[in-house]
Formats: sequence, structure tokens, C-alpha cells
Amino acid sequence: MIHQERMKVVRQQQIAEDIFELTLTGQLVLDMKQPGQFVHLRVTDTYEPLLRRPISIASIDHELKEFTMIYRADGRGTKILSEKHLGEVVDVLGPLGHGFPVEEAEPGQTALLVGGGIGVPPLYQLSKELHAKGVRTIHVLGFQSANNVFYEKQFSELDETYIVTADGSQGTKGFVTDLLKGKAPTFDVFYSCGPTPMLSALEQAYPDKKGFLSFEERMGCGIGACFACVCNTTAATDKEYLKICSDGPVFPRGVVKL
Amino acid sequence: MIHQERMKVVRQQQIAEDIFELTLTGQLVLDMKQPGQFVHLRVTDTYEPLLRRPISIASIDHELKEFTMIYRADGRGTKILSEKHLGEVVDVLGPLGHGFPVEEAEPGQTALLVGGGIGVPPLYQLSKELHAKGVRTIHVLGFQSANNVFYEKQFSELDETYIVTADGSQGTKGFVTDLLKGKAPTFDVFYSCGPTPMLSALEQAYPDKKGFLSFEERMGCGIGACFACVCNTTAATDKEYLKICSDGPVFPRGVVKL
Amino acid sequence: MNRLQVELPGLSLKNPIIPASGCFGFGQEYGQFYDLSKLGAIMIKATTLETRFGNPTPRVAETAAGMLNAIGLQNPGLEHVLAHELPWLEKYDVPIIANVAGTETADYVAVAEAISKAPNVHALELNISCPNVKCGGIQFGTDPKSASDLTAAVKAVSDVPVYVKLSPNVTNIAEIAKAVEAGGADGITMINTLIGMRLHPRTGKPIIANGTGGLSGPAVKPVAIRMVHEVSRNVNIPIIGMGGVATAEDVIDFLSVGASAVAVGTANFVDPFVCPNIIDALPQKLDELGYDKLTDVIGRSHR
Amino acid sequence: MNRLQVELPGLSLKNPIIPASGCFGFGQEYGQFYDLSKLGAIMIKATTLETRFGNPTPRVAETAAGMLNAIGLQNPGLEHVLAHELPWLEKYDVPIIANVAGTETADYVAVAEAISKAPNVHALELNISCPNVKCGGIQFGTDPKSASDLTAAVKAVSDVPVYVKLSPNVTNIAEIAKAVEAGGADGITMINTLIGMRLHPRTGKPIIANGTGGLSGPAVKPVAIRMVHEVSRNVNIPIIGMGGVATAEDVIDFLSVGASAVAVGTANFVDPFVCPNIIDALPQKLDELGYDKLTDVIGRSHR
Ligand SMILES: Cc1cc2nc3c(=O)[nH]c(=O)nc-3n(C[C@H](O)[C@H](O)[C@H](O)COP(=O)(O)OP(=O)(O)OC[C@H]3O[C@@H](n4cnc5c(N)ncnc54)[C@H](O)[C@@H]3O)c2cc1C
Ligand SMILES: Cc1cc2nc3c(=O)[nH]c(=O)nc-3n(C[C@H](O)[C@H](O)[C@H](O)COP(=O)(O)OP(=O)(O)OC[C@H]3O[C@@H](n4cnc5c(N)ncnc54)[C@H](O)[C@@H]3O)c2cc1C
Ligand SMILES: Cc1cc2nc3c(=O)[nH]c(=O)nc-3n(C[C@H](O)[C@H](O)[C@H](O)COP(=O)(O)O)c2cc1C
Ligand SMILES: Cc1cc2nc3c(=O)[nH]c(=O)nc-3n(C[C@H](O)[C@H](O)[C@H](O)COP(=O)(O)O)c2cc1C
Ligand code: FES
Ligand code: FES
Repeated sequence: MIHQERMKVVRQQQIAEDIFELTLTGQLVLDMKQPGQFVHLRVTDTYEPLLRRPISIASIDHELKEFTMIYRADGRGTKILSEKHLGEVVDVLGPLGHGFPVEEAEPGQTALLVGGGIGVPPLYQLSKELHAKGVRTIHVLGFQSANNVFYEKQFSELDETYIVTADGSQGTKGFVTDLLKGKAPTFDVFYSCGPTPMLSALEQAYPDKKGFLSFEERMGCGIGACFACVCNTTAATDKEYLKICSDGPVFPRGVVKL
Repeated sequence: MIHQERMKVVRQQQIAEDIFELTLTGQLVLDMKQPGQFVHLRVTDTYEPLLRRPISIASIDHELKEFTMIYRADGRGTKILSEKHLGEVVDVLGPLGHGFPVEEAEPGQTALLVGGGIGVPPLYQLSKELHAKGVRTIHVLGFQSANNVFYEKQFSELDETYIVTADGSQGTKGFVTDLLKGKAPTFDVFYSCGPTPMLSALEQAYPDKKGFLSFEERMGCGIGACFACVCNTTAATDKEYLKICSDGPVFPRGVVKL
Repeated sequence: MNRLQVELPGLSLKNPIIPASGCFGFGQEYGQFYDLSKLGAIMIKATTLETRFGNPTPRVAETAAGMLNAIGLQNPGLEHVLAHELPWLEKYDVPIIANVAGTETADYVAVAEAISKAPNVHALELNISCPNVKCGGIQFGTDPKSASDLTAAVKAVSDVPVYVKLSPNVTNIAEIAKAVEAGGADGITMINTLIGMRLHPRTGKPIIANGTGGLSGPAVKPVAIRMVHEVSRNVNIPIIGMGGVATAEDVIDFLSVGASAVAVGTANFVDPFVCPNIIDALPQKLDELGYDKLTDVIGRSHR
Repeated sequence: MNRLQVELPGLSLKNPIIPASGCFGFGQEYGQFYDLSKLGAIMIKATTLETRFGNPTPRVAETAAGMLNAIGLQNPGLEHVLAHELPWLEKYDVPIIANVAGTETADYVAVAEAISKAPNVHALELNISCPNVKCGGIQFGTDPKSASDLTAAVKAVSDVPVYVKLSPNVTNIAEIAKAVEAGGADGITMINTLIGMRLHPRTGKPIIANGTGGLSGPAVKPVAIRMVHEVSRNVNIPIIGMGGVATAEDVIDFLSVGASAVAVGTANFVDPFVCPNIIDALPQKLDELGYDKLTDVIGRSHR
């Protein structure tokens, strides 16, 4: 069930260049059921900026009723968000959309998790849940440069983790696909979130693997009412279009026309 | 000289229903020369609300480089202002305009100070400066109701003070002019700030007295460039119009067409 | 007595709050948040004769106190709306205003005729003002003669009253309003969006794939208020006002200049509960202003 | 090389930043804050043949991310501007663009002829778009034929290039732009304000004494960008763009859609240093975008 709640800031800290980690608390957390879902945030009570911002859920603590997001503060709305202090409130609409199906990986299997930039955060909760049920994970995380890298330690503590940077300032130089070509990891299913070219490259690189991809699009409502975020589909589905906000953001590979 | 400065909040407190007292500190205070001048405040860095708000200077402490304002928080901008905490900054343009001429009252003389609602604040600095040079003051302060009354103690500590409320819940019931009719105080010069009908009634009540009135109008620039705040003049001046922001807000009686 | 009741051609509204077309889908999504029977009416998404996919994405962009959209009238087509969307809405006690779009007179007429027969459709809203489709829509809304003729053609086949939705992108809005009144319109809804553009700061190309989009939200409210004010002095048919409504104060403003009800668009995206919140706030607003009933507020700017 | 240099008919601009007419008086007030020689040019307040007092107050009202004004072209009249305001500005190394207003062709011509001979007036801006005066102004700006004829009449007497300022309150802005180009305009400035209204929440009457006012500020930027984009594809004369400019990014946006320089209006009221701040920020913006000089940015949306 989707709620709207003014949630309290529990923690906010900068963890890399322009990258912030924000933890909120409230009842709404109890309805967060699946990694890869997102929330739609209103960062101010005034009319400018006006629209909500979609941000992925990076980790969930049902017991403490807390959840954490990781976001890049470079635009008008996210900058205001990054100035929220302990005890201030943020207007949250969520949880929204359909996330990564944890059930598609069996205990004992290996899952490849590939993230790019601000696509990395939702993979963290996913990895935790996969591990909880006994799935091994390989994390391949791509960033612009060493300054932007975050959560390397958190992912490493869970399992095998590789960092790729576009400028080579940390880990392998290039794109995540460059590293994957070299390493040629064995796995049963892949999950990915990041820029569309990355998702597209992954689909092509593993034509026979089961995979799940999380997409981004500019949104209005975030709940399926405004048709802002539709994407074209392939013959793999009989739907003529899909809404990223309410049908996604995660879709099985091959369904969205890339 | 007019400056623009991001000034720090030193104190903010609510002192009556919807009425707040805010003290800011910064270099700009050193240029505040005359009671009755005002500042033009930007309360947010976003575009909504967009315009600055004109607020009178209620008291000045050159030594501490602090000045205090008293304002009613009922609109969009003033409500945001009322939420500023200690240490936050407010973008101030000022000091602006021409205030009350303290030099028009001689030591030993008596000045009548008549304020209505949020017109009361600038009279406080005025009264302090008049007293500093040995002028007696009679304060007649009008409010909507007892809940809105502020600074009664501060004014009383300086000199004779009468409170008038429209609903009679404190002091005399009615308008300041009602009290003045009854008391018939003797004085040499009057100074007033408040709603235009009050200013107009005062001019009529004391046709032979020297007096100075502070006016209000909706403003754009606050510095004389946009012609938003002009008022019509009487034959007493050869100017065809006056700008309240830069020629005023205080004018000698009889100059502004009421 | 229901202080918020408003009677309009074909529409007996328990309150004047109507989600705007295109901002509320066919109701399902907001039905998750509150009982849709609470609403005065619902303006459903534009319906065309055939399924339309609409424009490429991105389709929205934020602007100062507003947003641009170029959805391009995506909708599942008349047949699907009649078979699925409207029947789903029947469980609610709320009149439906069907937004009708097309590219030529014949489409408009065909959709209007069929959809006006649906049991819960109490009025049509003729969309002659969509700025986001290549042909059809806005060219009817910028020429008085075409607007009037189309209105008459649709009136001739509709079983329910016809409201015409005006475009603000015109030199003389009163002229168009008078033309649709002359064409037989039962009411006017206004305003649709202003044409605008936002660029990507790095590339300098429009963010919206369509290039231009329609501007809505609080930013346009002053334009909408001025236009409703002007049109209400020039026609004798009722107006449903819209453009930036987000609070009960905004509703009072639109009624003051002569609207009889209002539609709420963009604000639903900002706050999914905005419509019921406004409805709940209206009685107290009336008390504050000293009015018995909402209809007393209508047109007070002109008095 | 000056990376910000722009050459326009009559105007050699050291940078493309020009305070907009009516938002900067005749320069004195902002001259308290910084050296006016820093500016690309100055568009002075509209000048009419006779002194004008303008409209009753209130003359301004705030709106969401914008403001309404109905100053009503208050100004001291041609003679006073020639005798006092323009000479005062001569001490600065900055070309003046004189905004010329009137109620009929003869006034416009008389003001244009006289003011174009002032030594520091390098161009005229023909104001055919002021929405706040009862007669004159905007009716010239909404009819292509009148706009073209007036332009030709003024061109015939002006000693300096003539820019025509367009109103956004029209169905077809490109048509008007082409008409003034045909009438001999050397350039176009756009946009003037959109007509709007705001009500007093208690009384329901317009806040602005004039009733309607002109909407400006960030709220209108998407409309302005779209119109400059459209006009720049339809004419071969340069455009000075305006409407909501407050940052260097906004300037880049206007240049991207085809403007050659920009005017800054409302933003001066929010931040008196906005013009010099933008000028200082532009070189770094160019670096970030990878352009050598500002003129490289002009029209990139179209490429
Ligand atoms: C399902 C989903 C999950 C996301 N998860 C994250 C996350 O976990 N961390 C993170 O940093 N970012 C995430 N993003 C991207 C994030 O929404 C944008 O970076 C953010 O909205 C930009 O807002 P701004 O205020 O910084 O920029 P502005 O430039 O002020 O934004 C202007 C408008 O454009 C929209 N917009 C701009 N860029 C994007 C974008 N890339 N995607 C969607 N809308 C955009 C904004 O929402 C806003 O409406 C996610 C996006 C989606 C769709
Ligand atoms: C010279 C001068 C001195 C003032 N001194 C004080 C003071 O010391 N204390 C105080 O409480 N108020 C004072 N005011 C009035 C104060 O400026 C307004 O109450 C305030 O601007 C309202 O802003 P808002 O955000 O509450 O209302 P909103 O309704 O959000 O305001 C919308 C717009 O209207 C303008 N506006 C609304 N009411 C007024 C008004 N009465 N006068 C001028 N502009 C208005 C605002 O500035 C803003 O631009 C003074 C006004 C002037 C002109
Ligand atoms: C995303 C979106 C989609 C819209 N789709 C339609 C539509 O299908 N038909 C229509 O007549 N108007 C459509 N509109 C216009 C709205 O109904 C309304 O006229 C406009 O948005 C102004 O109201 P607002 O400021 O409250 O949003 C749409 C507006 C938005 C923002
Ligand atoms: C207070 C005010 C006064 C104005 N006076 C004039 C004027 O005298 N002549 C004119 O051509 N435009 C006038 N304008 C319009 C501006 O020059 C400009 O076209 C418009 O405000 C859009 O730019 P902005 O959004 O940067 O303010 C005025 C605008 C404002 C806000
Ligand atoms: S954002 Fe509105 S439908 Fe997806
Ligand atoms: S507010 Fe601009 S001239 Fe007074």
C-alpha cells in the first residue's frame, strides 16, 4: 500500500563528491517489501521546486522503521534535500513501483549485480536480501571517478566486489562491461540498475541469462496516472507500453525496447 | 549607503499572536542612521516566494552590530521568515529610505508617537533616540486586540504609554483617535506609523501641529527604480509624485495626498 | 443544506472540485488514496477514436513553480474506455466529464456521440486546446470559426451537455469563448496549458522530446485568473476554471472571477490528497469570508 | 579577445547583459551598487512625449515565482529624459537603448526622432507591447499590420537602429515578428509581460488597482524560451531575449534558442547585483560547456 508521510531525518551525511546518504524514519517503512522500489520526495513546502523527486530505496530497517537513500545532489531539488538536518521532515510518497524479484535467485546460486553511478544504491538492499536467503553475489559497480565511489566497503562486506571508474582513478578503467568482458564471471541471474546504455550493453552481453533491469525516466505523478514515464515494449510482452513508475522501474530483460 | 548582506540570526521569538521579534547581526547595521528606515528582506533562495519584504527597523545596537525587527507572520514570506533559527542567514538590503527626523523635536519638548499594529515597531527606536536627546514622549499604540499587543513594557519604560484595542480587550476600546480625543494630550510634534486611515485621521485631528507620517505601499525594488510605490502629492510640494521607498517612507504631514 | 453544492448543465456537483483531464488518468491510481465519491466530478483523460501511444519521452520537465508536459494524448482509445475505464468508475457516486479529443471533426463527433451515451458520463469536455499534438486540437482552439463549427457538430450528436476547453495561447480569449457559446456550448472549461520550452543546461536542446510542452501549475495561475475574469464578463454560460489550483484559497479566487467550479491538475502530482484536502478546507474558508454557501462567492470580483 | 563580446545593429556589447526597460529606471539607483559601465547596455524606462503619472497603486503583486506590475509607463516625459536622464548616463561607457512608447503613431514618431539623436542612445526599443495602458502599446503589438506600419514610420525618422519589443499575448508570435521585420526592424526584443491578475484573498478584488498587470519573472521563462525559439527560426534579424533571466544558465538558455543578448528585469528587484554577478559567471559557464566565446552558443538548440 502506498502512503504519504512526513518522515523525520535520522541521519544525513555526505559520503562522496556530491553524494549524500539520508536515513528517514516513519510508519511507511513497514510497507517496503521489495528491493528496487522507490520513493517520491517533496523537498520543500513552497512551489519552487514544484515536483517530487524519485529516489531509490537503498536499505530498509523494518525494526527501527528506518530506510536509507543515497543520492546525488546536483540539481535544485536534491541540493535542498541535502541541507535537511536531523529532526527536520521530508514529505515522502511511497513505497512505489515494482522492484527486483529476489525469488528469481535460488539459494546456492550466484547473482551478478551491476550498478552504474546513482543506480548502485538499490542493489545494496537487493544484495542483503539475496544473501539472507543464501545466494552468492558478484558486485560490479561503475562510477565516473574515484571521488564519486561510495559503498565499496558495504558491498565488499557482503561479497565479491569490483569497482570500475570511467577515468581509471580507482579499480578498472572504463565501463562495467569492460570489466565483465575481462573477468567473465559465472552466474545464474543478473540484476542491474544504471544508465540505459549500460542496461542495453548488459542485455547484449548475456543474451541467454535471466536478468532484471531497473529503468529511469522523468516523472510527474510517480503512481501511474499521468503517462509521463511510459516506455515502448518489445514483442516479448503483449502490453503496448509500460509505465516505469507503476509497472516498473524493474522489468525482466527483453521487455523494454532499448 | 545601501548594502546587501547575508546577516545572521541572533534571536528570534514570538512576542504576541502572529507577531515575531527578530534580531540580525552584520556590518550593515553600521549604516543605519535614522529611526523609521526599513530593510528589504529576501527570505528564501528559491523563486517562490520571489520578492523581498519591506520591514521597518525597530531598534538598532551599533555596538553589537545588531538590529531588531518586529513583524506579523501571516503571509507566505513572513511565515518562512518566522521559521529562521539562530545562526541561519537572511539576505538583507538596506538601510533604505528616509526615516523620522529626530532633529524636529527640541530637548525639553514633548513628542506624540502614534502607532497602529505593525506600524508600532519603528516608533520604538524613534522614542529611544528622542529620549536620548531629552525629548518627552507620549506613546499611543493601537492594536486589534489584547492578543496582538507587543512592546507595551518597552514603551512604558521609556515614557507615558497608552494602549488602544479595536475590540476593547485591553486598554481603551476603539481607535487611537478615540483615545486622543478623550486625553487631549499637549505636545509639540507628532510622529506616526500605521494604516493610512489612521494617518489621515491624525492629520485632520491636529491641523496646526508639526507632524511626520510613515507610509506603506507594495514594493518592487525598494530603492526607487521601478515606480511601484509612488504616491500622489499635494500642493505643499512641487514634486508631482513621491516614491515611498526612496523619498519616504516618512514624509512631513500634508505632503502626501491622502 | 450542502454549502458546497453547485448545479451546472448536466452536473449536480456535491462540491466544485474536479481533477483535471490528463492529471488523474481514469481514476484508478488516486482511488488507492481516497474514496473517489468524495469528488465533485472527474474529468477523465482525453479519449480519441483509436488507441494513441503519444509522444516520445521525456514527456515532462519542471519549471519555476510549474511544469511542462507533452504526453501527446496517450490513451487506450474509445472502445477500451467504454468497455473498461468507465464501467470501473461506475462503483463511485461521481459524475464523469469525458474529455474528447481528435484530429478532425469526424473523430470528435464519433467519440462524442459514443461516449456521451455511457451511463456515468454526465458531460463532455471538448479538447480543442491540446498544444502537444501535431494536428487537431489546438488549431480548432485558436480560430473562432473552427471552434464554433466543431462545437455545433458535437452538440448535434451528444446526449449530454458539452463544455469546450479553451486554449490560453490566443490573442483574444473572449472572442473564442463567444464563438463556442454561439456554437451551442453549454459551458466552458479553461485554461489548458500555455506553450513553453525548457532546455537541457548542458546540451541546449529541449528536455521534452517533443520540443515544446504545455505549461501548468502555480506559475500560470495569474494568467488563468485573468482569462476567466475576462471570459466570464463576455459569456452567459458557466465556466469551470483551472490553472495552478492547489489550495482552497485558489478555489475561492477562481470562483471570485466567475468560475462555477474548478479543476485541479498538476497539484495532484505534488500531493495526491490535494483534492480531498481542498474539499475539507472549503467550509472553513467560507466561514472566514463570511459566506453561507460557495455559490455566493461566484463572480464577487465583478460586483 | 573578449569572450563575451556581441555585435548587434548599432550596439557593440562588451557582454550580452542588459537591464530590462522599466526595471532599472534611468540607472541612478543601481549606480549606487556598481559601476554601470560594466553592463553590456542599458534599456531605459519607457519614454513618452509628455510626462505620465501612470496607474494608481497598488501597482505590483507577487505571484508564484513571478510578479505582476501595472506601472502604466510612468515617466518624466521626453524633454526631461533628454535634458537630465540621458546626460547623467553619459559618464558611463555603456550604450543606451531607449524604450519608446506612445498612444498613437505620431507620438511614437516624435519621441523616436528626438531621442535617437541623443549622443549615448545607440538603439531604440519600440514598445508595442505594454499591457498596462488603456490605449496605445499593446494593440500595435497584437496586429501584424499595425506593428509593421508603426515600425516603418519609426524607422523613417530614427537616427539609430530600431528594435521592436513583442508581446507574448498573441496567438502567433512568428507572424508579428515577420511583420516587424518586413516593416524594417533591425532587431526584436522579447518578451514583454503576459497579462495576468491576482486577487486579494479577503475581498476577491484584484490587488493591482489597474485590475490586470503584466506577469514577469522566472514563472514566464518557459514561455519566453519557446517564443524566442520560434521567432528565431522565422526571422533574419537578431533577437534580444528576456523573461525570467536570473542566472548565467538562463542567459545560456536564451542564447541557445537564438537570442544574441538578454535583458534582465524582475531579477534586479530580488538581487540588485544580479547583472554584474551574471556577467562575472559567464566565462566559467563557457568553460564548463566547452565554448570559446559566447557567440558560439547562439542558436545551438537549432543545430
Ligand atoms: C525510479 C528512479 C529511481 C531513482 N533513484 C535514484 C537514487 O537512488 N539516487 C539518485 O541520486 N538518483 C536517483 N534517481 C534520479 C533522480 O530522480 C534525479 O537525479 C533527480 O530527480 C534530479 O533532481 P534534481 O533536483 O537534482 O535536479 P533538477 O534538474 O532540479 O530536476 C528537474 C526535474 O527533472 C527531474 N529529473 C532530472 N534528472 C532526472 C533523472 N535522472 N531521472 C528522473 N528525473 C529526473 C527531476 O525529478 C525534476 O522533476 C532515480 C530516478 C528514478 C526515475
Ligand atoms: C516601509 C514599510 C515598512 C514595513 N514595516 C513593517 C514592520 O515593521 N513589521 C511588519 O510586520 N510589517 C511591515 N510592513 C508590512 C510588510 O511589508 C508586509 O506585511 C509584508 O510584506 C507581507 O508579506 P507576507 O509574506 O506576509 O505576505 P504575502 O501576502 O505573501 O505578500 C505578497 C506580496 O505583497 C506584499 N505585501 C503584502 N502586504 C503588504 C503591505 N502591507 N505592505 C507592503 N507590501 C505588502 C509583500 O511584500 C509581497 O510582495 C512594512 C511595509 C512597508 C512598505
Ligand atoms: C501531465 C498532464 C496531462 C494533461 N493531459 C490533458 C488531456 O489529456 N486533456 C486536456 O484537456 N488537458 C490535459 N492537461 C491539461 C490540464 O487538464 C489542465 O488544463 C492544465 O494542466 C492546467 O491546470 P493545472 O495547472 O492545475 O495543472 C494535462 C496536463 C498535464 C500536466
Ligand atoms: C516593474 C516593471 C516595469 C516594466 N516597465 C516596462 C517599460 O516601461 N517598458 C517595457 O518595454 N517593458 C517594461 N517591463 C517589462 C520588462 O522590460 C520585461 O520585458 C519583462 O519584465 C520580462 O522580463 P523579466 O522576467 O526579466 O522581468 C516592465 C517590467 C516590470 C516588472
Ligand atoms: S510518472 Fe505519472 S505515470 Fe509514471
Ligand atoms: S519599490 Fe520600486 S520605486 Fe519604490
